[in-house]
Amino acid sequence: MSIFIDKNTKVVVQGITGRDGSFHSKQMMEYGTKVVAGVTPGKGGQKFEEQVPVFNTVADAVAATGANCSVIYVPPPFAADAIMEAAASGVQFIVCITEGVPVLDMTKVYPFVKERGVRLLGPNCPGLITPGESKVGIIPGRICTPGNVGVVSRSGTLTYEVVYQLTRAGIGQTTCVGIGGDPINGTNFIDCLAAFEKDPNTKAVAMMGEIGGTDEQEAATFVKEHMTKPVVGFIAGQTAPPGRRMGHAGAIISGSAGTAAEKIEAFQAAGIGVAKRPMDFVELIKARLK
Amino acid sequence: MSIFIDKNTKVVVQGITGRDGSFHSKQMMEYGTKVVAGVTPGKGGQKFEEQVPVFNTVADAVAATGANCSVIYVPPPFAADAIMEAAASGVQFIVCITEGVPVLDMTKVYPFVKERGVRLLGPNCPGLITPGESKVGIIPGRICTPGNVGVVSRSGTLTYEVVYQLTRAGIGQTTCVGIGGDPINGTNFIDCLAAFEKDPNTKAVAMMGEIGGTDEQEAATFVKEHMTKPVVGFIAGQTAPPGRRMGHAGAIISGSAGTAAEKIEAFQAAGIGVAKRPMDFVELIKARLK
Amino acid sequence: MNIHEYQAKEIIRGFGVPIPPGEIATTPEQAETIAKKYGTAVMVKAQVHAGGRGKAGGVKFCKTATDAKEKATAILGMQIKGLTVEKVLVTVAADIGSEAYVGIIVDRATKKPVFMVSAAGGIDIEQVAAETPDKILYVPVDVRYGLPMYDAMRMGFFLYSDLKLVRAAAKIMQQLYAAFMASGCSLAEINPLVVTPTGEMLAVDGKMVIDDNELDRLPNIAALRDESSEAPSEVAARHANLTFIKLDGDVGCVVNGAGLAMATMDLVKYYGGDPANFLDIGGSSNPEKVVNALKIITADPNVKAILFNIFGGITRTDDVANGIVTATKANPLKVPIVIRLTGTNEEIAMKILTENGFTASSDMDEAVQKAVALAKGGKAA
Amino acid sequence: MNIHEYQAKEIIRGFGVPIPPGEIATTPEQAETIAKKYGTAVMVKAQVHAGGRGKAGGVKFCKTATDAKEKATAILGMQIKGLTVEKVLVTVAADIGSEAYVGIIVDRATKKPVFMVSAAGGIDIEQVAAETPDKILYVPVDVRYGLPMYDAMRMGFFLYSDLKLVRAAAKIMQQLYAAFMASGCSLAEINPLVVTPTGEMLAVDGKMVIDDNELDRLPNIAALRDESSEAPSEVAARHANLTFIKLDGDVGCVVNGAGLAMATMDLVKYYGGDPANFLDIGGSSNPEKVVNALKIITADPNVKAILFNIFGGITRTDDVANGIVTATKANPLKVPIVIRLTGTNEEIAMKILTENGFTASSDMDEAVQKAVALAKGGKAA
Repeated sequence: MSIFIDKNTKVVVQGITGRDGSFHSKQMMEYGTKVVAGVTPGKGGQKFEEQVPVFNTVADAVAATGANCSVIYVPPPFAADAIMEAAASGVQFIVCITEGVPVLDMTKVYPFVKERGVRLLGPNCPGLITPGESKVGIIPGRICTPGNVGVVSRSGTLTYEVVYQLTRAGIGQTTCVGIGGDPINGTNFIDCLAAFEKDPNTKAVAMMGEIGGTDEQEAATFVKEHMTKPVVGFIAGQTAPPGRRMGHAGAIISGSAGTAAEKIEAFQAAGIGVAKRPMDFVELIKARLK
Repeated sequence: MSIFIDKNTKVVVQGITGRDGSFHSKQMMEYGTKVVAGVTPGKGGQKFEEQVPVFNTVADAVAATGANCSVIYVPPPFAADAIMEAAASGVQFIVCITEGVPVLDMTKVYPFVKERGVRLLGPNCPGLITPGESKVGIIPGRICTPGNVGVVSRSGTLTYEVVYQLTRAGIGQTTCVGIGGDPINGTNFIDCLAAFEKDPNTKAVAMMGEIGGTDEQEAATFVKEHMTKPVVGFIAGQTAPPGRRMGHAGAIISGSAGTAAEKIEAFQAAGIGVAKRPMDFVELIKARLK
Repeated sequence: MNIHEYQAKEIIRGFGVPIPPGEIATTPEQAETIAKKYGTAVMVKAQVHAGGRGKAGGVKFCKTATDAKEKATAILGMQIKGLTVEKVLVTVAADIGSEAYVGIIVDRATKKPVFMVSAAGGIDIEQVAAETPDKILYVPVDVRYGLPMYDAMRMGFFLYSDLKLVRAAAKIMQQLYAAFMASGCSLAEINPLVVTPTGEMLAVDGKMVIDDNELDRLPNIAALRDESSEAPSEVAARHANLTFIKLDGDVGCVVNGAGLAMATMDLVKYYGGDPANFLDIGGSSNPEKVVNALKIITADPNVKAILFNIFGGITRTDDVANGIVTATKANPLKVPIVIRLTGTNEEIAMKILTENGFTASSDMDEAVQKAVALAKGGKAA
Repeated sequence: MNIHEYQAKEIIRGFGVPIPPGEIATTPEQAETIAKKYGTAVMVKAQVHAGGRGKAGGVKFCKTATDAKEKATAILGMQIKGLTVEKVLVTVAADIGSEAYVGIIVDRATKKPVFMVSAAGGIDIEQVAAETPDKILYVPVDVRYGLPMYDAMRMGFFLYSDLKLVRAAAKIMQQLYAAFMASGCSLAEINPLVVTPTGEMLAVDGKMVIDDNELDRLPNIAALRDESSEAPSEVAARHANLTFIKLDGDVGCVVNGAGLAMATMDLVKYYGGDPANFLDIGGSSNPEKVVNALKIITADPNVKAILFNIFGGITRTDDVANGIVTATKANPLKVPIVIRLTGTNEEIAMKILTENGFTASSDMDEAVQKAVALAKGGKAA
């Protein structure tokens, strides 16, 4: 078992013929993901890698292949439209990898997706992987291994780091989810925690947060009130100078809400194990799996 | 029993100090409607007729008086905003009397109201009356009398005509609803028919339609499939020349859908009694109440 | 409100839609001058608020400027569906490779503006809808989000296969949608949308119908009204805030409310009469409105009897009674009048009428029968 | 992206918000000329991307033009929070009757732009939020519907009781909202919104922060960037599509991804070191990016060791390896480098590095410890 995707998930790739889209489509296919269709306007009728049919629109792709999940690699100015197209086409799960989507676009996209009861992961996220079954996005497959730890993170490469450590220590994962660091995204920590709580295979959860916002504090409250499974957390940006932007928009310290200290305190108050270094996840998770 | 409003309905009047608003507020109060508040920006703190408190905003009015129904008499350019204000303020039922609201405004207002689960009646409608209990809008109270016939109509004065005939013949009404004739309105025939079907006091329904659109045909299908109570119907515009506008936007014949002949045929196919003249309702309803 | 082809095209051009150059002529000489200026084949197109101009001979292809003058001579002054042609559009004739139809209407069922597009352009879309419905793609637009590019592209792909044309069409869809919303339209059409043999895309004909309720807040659009192309009685009615449509019968009807007005006309017919008009004095009437209504009705020589049917709600029947008294004092009636009043302030209204020598009833059926009989030259029953 | 007060005010003026007349001066003489032209008391205001200009002495009231020249002399060239004042705004001083605060930010929790308004204007809104939260009204805006008039009026009533002022404020809310949306803002503020003793409403100070992701599609807004008011290293990084923030330590960090970059800095601190910077080379790296990153880092004389920490996903580690090779061939390094690479195309990357005489590990913890030790002058462990 897993969350959001499994070996039966049928994926349509929006932007399949672009630089990133084609590279990662191949990687997904190699990993075993069921990539059933691609979309590039004007290339309808072609085949990607002599095997995956390409369509002009997502609607055409869904109609022809029954795809139920979309992954988006289109450039930022077109990402909002691509998400809405996917949501309107009938897929139930959309993963938007694109980085640099204007936040105001997301204020419009978010209610569009919500109204249709569709789950959006991202934008500006690495996607997710259910080891051994399917990966949708760009998380390197070889760093993961099947097991019973759920991983959820606001950061891309930091997720890889932690998953890599877990795998090296022989701790496998049910699903690893990168929710992305943008101020407005489709899926938050709580959505993933709730899904992991429900997933019978997941026995513990590793959660990586960042400075900025209050998502981690709300996640901590959720863990305290609704979760029976152990959670271990980490906050990146403990040494970041206050008030400076650290890369993506997720990392603005605004007022008193959003410092690493506050978030760590919220974790501790909720009984979440706190990793001081990314590598500390290994021991903390191990102790909780016993 | 009745539909949508009864003696406990607490009404806030938007535009209570205007020409129409003040006139009809007094009429409503005389009829016994619980007019608990009025709204006119800048007149907050005053009293209407030395008795009804006036507020600057609907939110203030609802907070102070617990109004659960709003009736709107503001001029057309402000009507869309007034409806949205009411819907955002927490009232559950909005009646918009204003005529001349731009249709494109309604394409925006409609989803706004729907999203909040609020019922809108109108715009460009006479409102509704539950005889002996409450009237919200402009239907003249003295033409109605309590009883067990539900009345629903797209037209204002035609509704009065039929209700007047029924009352003179000793046939009372549970609730009389004017849904309005604009192309986009909040409540349609089916909404009212479903409510009448559920209302234990209603024993029969009188329904007045018009040429244009397909609402009557859909209502006929609903009657056939879902209603156990007898329905008598009338279509205005049987002699109207095709393709000409007859007053409000509700009366455009577009293509083959919307002629009086089609609608009457749909009524007959659904077992709806067809009144040839407004005054024929009396005998047709009488026969069905036996 | 209807506007002319040349006005609709000017609006969509303002939003970026490419149209062929053109100018308005009111005389054959002007048409010749314009055609000479373009130095190429032109179309001379009657500007009237009526469909089927082409079939009626109101649209002509002209190879030369002299030709344009001749065709303009024929078209100017021509009657199309009862309307006189006062103006022609002289516009560069486009080479036509393919013709598509693009339209937007406000749809009652979805409560949204809906695009209708078809590769079967150049002909009546209602015919396409009736005969080959598969050739039309309907795309509703949620105005909260506007027309998304993916829907615009979907329509583009429905019409064309070449990506360049698809993108050009998608852009025109968005421009037409913007024009539709900004102009308060209930309908906007490009028919045909032409692709020339060299791959250029052009809106060769355009049509817009404006929601009358938008005109107050869109003065620039309201200013496009061409009263010379409307029936004088309807112009007068609109100035008096009345909805009036002239018909062929002899019973002049003054009613409040569109539904009751239609029901009254139906009842006139039911009793063997013929309504001379549809006239709705609307809600919030004042005496002035009634005076104007009577002026318009009595101007029609066909009218043999006048029927008032007023059921007061927001309309106060005393206002109506006062209007009847004022109007008939100023211009005594030459035909009989039957008055039916009931509802708001009925007692006051009846008193006013009685004091001024009118009789009035409160029964619609009775009043209609009486008016029909009077129009036939009989006495009131 | 931050823009200056005068730029923000110019934008909102374009949407109809009334602001006092003002012009930019870069010399005291210009300031004097501008003040003379207005012939009234003026404010001379430092234009720098820093809060607390007033407290730092960067905003001065000047009764006369001579006064304006003197104050401008003092302010131009002044340092405020490490930034040099290059420009002042010389603007007519408004008579102040009352001061309010009006701001919009994009809120993560509601996922909407949210208005914050307070009658306690003229001071720091964060202070008001902390001390007297009741004095702030928060109004989220659903962008699908825009700012409805009733919400604008609600804010107006929160600030004023006179209906004329309420309506004026409501209008300004709608204008500010339009400016916010059209300019791709993540923040827009009027503070203070002044009512003069004669009842005129004026935006006396304005601020806007633009979402960097909007700049590609808003060239007019992007053109407002004032690089003279930014740190040169950050300008260079932006030109190279890198996110770079200079810090005070000695371990130069080159990382892909903001989260991993912060975690790397945290780990440097954890092992007793001090990061010299935050540098995120982002996804979709190419060798050029790495070359530029190294240029920027080696330009900092404080840097004693360079730490690469790359975990390849969308970033290909071979691109990074090629970048390191290219950059160091052109400009041999003067400080030690520790490279940690893993993920996408790791084998190719390792091969490239080994062939070019570099050693690299795949362990983050080990690499950080090594870099800290090298920065301290020690050998790699």
